Amino acid sequence: MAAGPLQVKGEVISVRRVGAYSHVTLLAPGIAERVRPGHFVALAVGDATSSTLLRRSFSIYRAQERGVYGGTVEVVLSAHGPGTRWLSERRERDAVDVVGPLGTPFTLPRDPASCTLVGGGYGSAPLFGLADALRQRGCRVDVVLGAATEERLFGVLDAKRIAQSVTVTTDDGSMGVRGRVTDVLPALFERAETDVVYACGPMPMLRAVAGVAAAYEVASQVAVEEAMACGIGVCMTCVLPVVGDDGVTRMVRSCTEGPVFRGESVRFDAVGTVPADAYGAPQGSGH
Amino acid sequence: MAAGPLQVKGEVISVRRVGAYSHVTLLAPGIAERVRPGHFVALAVGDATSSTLLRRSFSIYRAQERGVYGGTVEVVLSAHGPGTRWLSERRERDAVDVVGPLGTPFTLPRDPASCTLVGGGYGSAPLFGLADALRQRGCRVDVVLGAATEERLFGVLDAKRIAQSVTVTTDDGSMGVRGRVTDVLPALFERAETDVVYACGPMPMLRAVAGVAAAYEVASQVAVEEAMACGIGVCMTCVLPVVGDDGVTRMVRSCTEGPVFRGESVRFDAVGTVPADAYGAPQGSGH
Amino acid sequence: MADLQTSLASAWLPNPLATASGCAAMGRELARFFPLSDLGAVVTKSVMLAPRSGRPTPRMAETPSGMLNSIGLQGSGVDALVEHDLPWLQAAGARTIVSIAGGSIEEYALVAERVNLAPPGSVAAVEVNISCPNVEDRGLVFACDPMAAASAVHAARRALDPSVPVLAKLSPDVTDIVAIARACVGAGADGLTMINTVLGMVIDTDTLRPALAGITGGLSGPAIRPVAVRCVWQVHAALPDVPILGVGGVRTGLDALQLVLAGASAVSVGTVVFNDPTAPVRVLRELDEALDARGFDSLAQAVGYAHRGLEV
Amino acid sequence: MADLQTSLASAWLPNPLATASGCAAMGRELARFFPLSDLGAVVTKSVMLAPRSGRPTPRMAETPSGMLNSIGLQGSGVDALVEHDLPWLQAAGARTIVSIAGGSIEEYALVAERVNLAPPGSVAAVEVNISCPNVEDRGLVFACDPMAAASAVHAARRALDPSVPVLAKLSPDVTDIVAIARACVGAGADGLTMINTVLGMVIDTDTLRPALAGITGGLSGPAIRPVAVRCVWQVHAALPDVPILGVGGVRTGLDALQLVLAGASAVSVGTVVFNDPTAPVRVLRELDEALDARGFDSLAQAVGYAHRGLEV
Ligand SMILES: Cc1cc2nc3c(=O)[nH]c(=O)nc-3n(C[C@H](O)[C@H](O)[C@H](O)COP(=O)(O)OP(=O)(O)OC[C@H]3O[C@@H](n4cnc5c(N)ncnc54)[C@H](O)[C@@H]3O)c2cc1C
Ligand SMILES: Cc1cc2nc3c(=O)[nH]c(=O)nc-3n(C[C@H](O)[C@H](O)[C@H](O)COP(=O)(O)OP(=O)(O)OC[C@H]3O[C@@H](n4cnc5c(N)ncnc54)[C@H](O)[C@@H]3O)c2cc1C
Ligand SMILES: Cc1cc2nc3c(=O)[nH]c(=O)nc-3n(C[C@H](O)[C@H](O)[C@H](O)COP(=O)(O)O)c2cc1C
Ligand SMILES: Cc1cc2nc3c(=O)[nH]c(=O)nc-3n(C[C@H](O)[C@H](O)[C@H](O)COP(=O)(O)O)c2cc1C
Ligand code: FES
Ligand code: FES
Repeated sequence: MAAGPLQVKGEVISVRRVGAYSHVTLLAPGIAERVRPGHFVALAVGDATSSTLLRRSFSIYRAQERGVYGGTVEVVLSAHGPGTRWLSERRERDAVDVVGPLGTPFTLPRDPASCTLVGGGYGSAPLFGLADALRQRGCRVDVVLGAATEERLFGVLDAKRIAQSVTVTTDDGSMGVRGRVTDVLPALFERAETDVVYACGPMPMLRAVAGVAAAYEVASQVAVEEAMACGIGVCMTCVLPVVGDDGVTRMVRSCTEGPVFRGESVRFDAVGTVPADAYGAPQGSGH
Repeated sequence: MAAGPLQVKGEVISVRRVGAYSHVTLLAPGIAERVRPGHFVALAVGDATSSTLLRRSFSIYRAQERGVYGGTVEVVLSAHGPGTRWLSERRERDAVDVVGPLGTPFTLPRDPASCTLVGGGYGSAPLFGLADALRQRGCRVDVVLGAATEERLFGVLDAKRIAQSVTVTTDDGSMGVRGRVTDVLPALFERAETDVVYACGPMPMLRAVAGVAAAYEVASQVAVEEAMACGIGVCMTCVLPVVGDDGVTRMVRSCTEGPVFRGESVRFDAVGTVPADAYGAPQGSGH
Repeated sequence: MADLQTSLASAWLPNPLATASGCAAMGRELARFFPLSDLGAVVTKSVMLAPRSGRPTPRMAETPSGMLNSIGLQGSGVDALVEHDLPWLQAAGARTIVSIAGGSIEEYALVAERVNLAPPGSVAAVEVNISCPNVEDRGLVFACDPMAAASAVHAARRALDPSVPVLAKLSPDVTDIVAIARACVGAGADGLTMINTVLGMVIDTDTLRPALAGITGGLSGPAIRPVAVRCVWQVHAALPDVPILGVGGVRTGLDALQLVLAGASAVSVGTVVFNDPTAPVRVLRELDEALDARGFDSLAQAVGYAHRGLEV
Repeated sequence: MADLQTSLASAWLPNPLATASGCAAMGRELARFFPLSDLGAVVTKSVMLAPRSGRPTPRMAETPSGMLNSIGLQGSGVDALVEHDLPWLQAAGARTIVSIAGGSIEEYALVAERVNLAPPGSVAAVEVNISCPNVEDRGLVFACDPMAAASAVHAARRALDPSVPVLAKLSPDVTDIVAIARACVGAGADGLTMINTVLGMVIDTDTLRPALAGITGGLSGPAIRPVAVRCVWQVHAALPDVPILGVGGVRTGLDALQLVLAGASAVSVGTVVFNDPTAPVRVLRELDEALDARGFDSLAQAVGYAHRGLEV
């Protein structure tokens, strides 16, 4: 069983460009052993005098309990802000403080099932570990990868190695089908007789996938990405409205209760708001 | 004639340990050409997101207009706080923003004279360029280097190459004479028939040197080290009480009017205070 | 090893390191990184009477050496705290400082009353978070007015078991923090916690809108440490006998030492926990070493030490 | 290229970038790094009536993403400014905002009167620094009380040539900055500068004493940027027609844009000059690019833009 998260002084093994992304491999002893598909790590930016206090969260692409170096964790990141830029500029042997594994991982089907994995952009990163775990349980795995352009796809070759079928979509048609992942899902659901769809990617994509899944009565699990200050459940910045088994909507933390949720439980339409019927929502006009 | 200071994106050529110090060589095109003995540089710490905003000032040990690399500037630093530590940990090709040359350099005697140069710890750094300039003018140069311990001496070999005589003192006797630089100055003043003494080092040493110089009617120039926020004359943090030619004490900026002052002009006893007779000092009880 | 024992009024603590309200939830999550019993105290997220959903997202923005937050006191309410969290914390060996909040004087009293129902010995002290808008007075923040601050503190003090010390948590966003401190002590506060966040704002330069759904938010982290040190200094100078829990921007043991030298008997680590989940125990170790290196035999000797010789 | 022209009341500026008082001395030193005429304005170090030695050292301490200073308004006095500095600045092609300070209402008036003696056209505006202790009122800072603030501004306004606009420079260390802003505008301020430094303190953990000889000092730099944005936002919301010179923690063009979107018509770069002497011209270039990238045709369009749709 996976134990709780650790904080370890990690070390950069390598940083490689992959299309629009940086693939970062970190030596992070103790963490790899605990990783399950869907977990993420929170990386500190800079050293103890850094002005950038908040950790950055990244899905775990791969975790190896011991390679040549000891336990490693790999992430795939898109460099845009100060934190991701700093990480993408690391050199071999630089220090990076790692906290992980964090979050609630994907739930695996008890019995062999037909699983469709949908990744948007770098959102595909956590799906390959998931695919491995599903295959080990005898599941059928089909993969759909979508992105704006070819260089923003990640893991097409990985997917081909592991999946029954791989479908690629790009907004500009630079690779695969021109369009969105949801354009190809209905056909795939029928062809693969999909029981459960797993999705990770931008919020609008997750919403669309959950919608298609519901329409086709396919179970769905989505890994969301909300802005996080702590990643470990103590700050309450990363909440979104989620309906519980009791039918009550609560503002739940995506870093601990998530990032993986059942697709139908997330109130996508209300993300960024507190629905009036949410538990503890302000009553009347006062706030 | 030396023109004003420049701000350039410098690059680390090398960082070498020398005793207790780090000897840092920076590629800083345009600056070397303008350096005169006693000038200093102000180095930024970290990049544009650094939490350490204030530049750190360092005497220029050597400036080469063009070597293999183009113009370089060398400094010798003692790593203790965050800024000096960061600088000492730089690797080849790292970027360091440099502003310089700054400050008022040493005044050289018009005619050949007998000059005694006194350096305390890394305070010897600016003296070697000075010695070169003095020798070129036909001056006699004697050097006294003092420090707490042998490893805190800097430039003994440099001094031997350049000076008529080199005297070393250490507090613990680990090299040279056990004691203070001022213990050996009177004898040297007599032997060398010193006309002017140049000193750079900790404030108590400068005070003592200026005192001995005054007693022996030797002219003195001291390079002081006050905490500086800007290094370029705009912030007014680096002031100390200095008597002007008109006999009036003013709180003057050590970064622009200094760091080099005539020894007898600095009111060492009042450093860290505003003497009641200073220009603009608070009158009466109000403040 | 310096003697690290300290106390906040009648609350004895084995050491001065605490978490900060809202930066450690109810303790469970941090307990995965270190035993809560290693700390002097755990300060809970502020609880109100009823469950609260908090504000919409975005609730945070990063700023230089700090962050802005606008959580809106999301939580399950005081009853859940008393029933679930306090027994758990007690079992974990933690000393718990319960932070309470209210939107009216009455709510402070009601929340405090419910805290009395906690298991015996499970509440080391109560911190009264008065940085809340008073719904009955045009949303004016209690902490910004001496009278309102005093009323909130008084309501909580009266309702609470007299054996439980009350700390009033002050906001730095006032012209005269000493006046507010005096008012709170006059109203029965046994000690003071300083400081809450500084009101700030970030505008998102992509959306061209306020970055937080709540528009303004509370600035915290090392950026505000000099403000915290100043507030502790001013209040300790004016009220040297009132114990202070110092909070604001503590990242290292030397930061904690600054607050102690300024007059704090204990120190909370807040935002820096987000950077370093084990920061509270690290800071404790560093503070211990710093005291030793400076020849202090005990923490108590260092409390307010920077004032000596400067008293007027 | 967006149209960068702006104005602070009747003072027209070719672009919105200025230095900040006390962070550029009288301009001469920065002129060695870039032509002062490239800036919208140079704001001088605050001058008082007589020459002042300022406070003893240490006068500064570094803090996370900021610094603390306590200079004590060292300077040669208003006469030297009028005789030497203003003519020099005028010759250099700079538009100069003269910052004046006083220890009494009378001093504000006297200093302002002397500014009238400056060469014609050499003073674009006068900034009244009211973050000074009032020697006649127990050293209470003018900026902390609406009445005192108004009196100082009024004294300066009355004494000055009516054609020269007056900006009142506000302190963030108050419970209600809008109240102070209103008082200053009521007293004749044509515009407002926000913010002065935040009162802070550092204790030197080696000497175990306050790091500054002045004990407390002013916190500045990126650390306080969220406070500056908040103050500009609040005051612009309350007084949308009053022009604001925004200052506090600006390091990049996007920082400047935040202040503009919050309501500032011009922006000063202060502490960051110590980090990067050419920052004012760099920030101007970056702001220009940022406006272009966001499709603004002019700076004027962006002023206060983040408020749209949020007005109550
Ligand atoms: C569970 C999870 C998994 C993620 N996996 C990946 C991944 O595999 N690859 C990848 O490139 N990115 C991933 N992200 C997004 C990544 O965390 C953000 O892109 C990153 O934090 C932005 O940092 P920055 O300094 O570049 O940008 P900035 O915008 O400067 O960040 C400012 C602050 O906002 C927070 N923030 C901003 N955007 C996000 C966001 N989308 N999610 C969380 N915090 C945010 C940052 O933590 C930081 O505190 C993931 C996010 C989450 C929550
Ligand atoms: C003209 C001049 C020449 C100098 N030459 C040398 C040299 O050749 N080699 C060397 O090792 N050091 C030299 N110094 C001292 C050096 O600048 C400081 O040791 C350094 O700034 C300390 O930075 P820090 O981050 O390590 O320490 P911190 O104590 O963290 O510095 C904090 C702040 O205080 C300022 N500060 C602290 N001490 C000093 C100081 N003594 N002088 C100026 N600013 C200070 C720093 O600039 C910074 O803003 C010189 C200083 C001056 C003014
Ligand atoms: C995300 C977050 C939530 C907070 N919630 C509360 C709270 O519920 N009650 C309270 O009194 N203070 C709250 N605070 C303020 C902190 O307890 C603390 O006073 C402040 O952040 C300054 O300390 P720091 O700089 O160490 O974070 C919160 C701070 C943050 C960052
Ligand atoms: C060293 C220093 C000296 C200052 N002197 C003055 C002054 O004389 N008059 C004044 O109104 N503000 C003065 N200030 C405040 C600045 O003008 C500015 O309001 C404040 O520093 C915030 O801006 P910043 O964060 O960009 O520095 C000074 C600030 C610093 C750092
Ligand atoms: S990120 Fe802090 S609670 Fe989720
Ligand atoms: S260091 Fe700023 S004036 Fe000298």
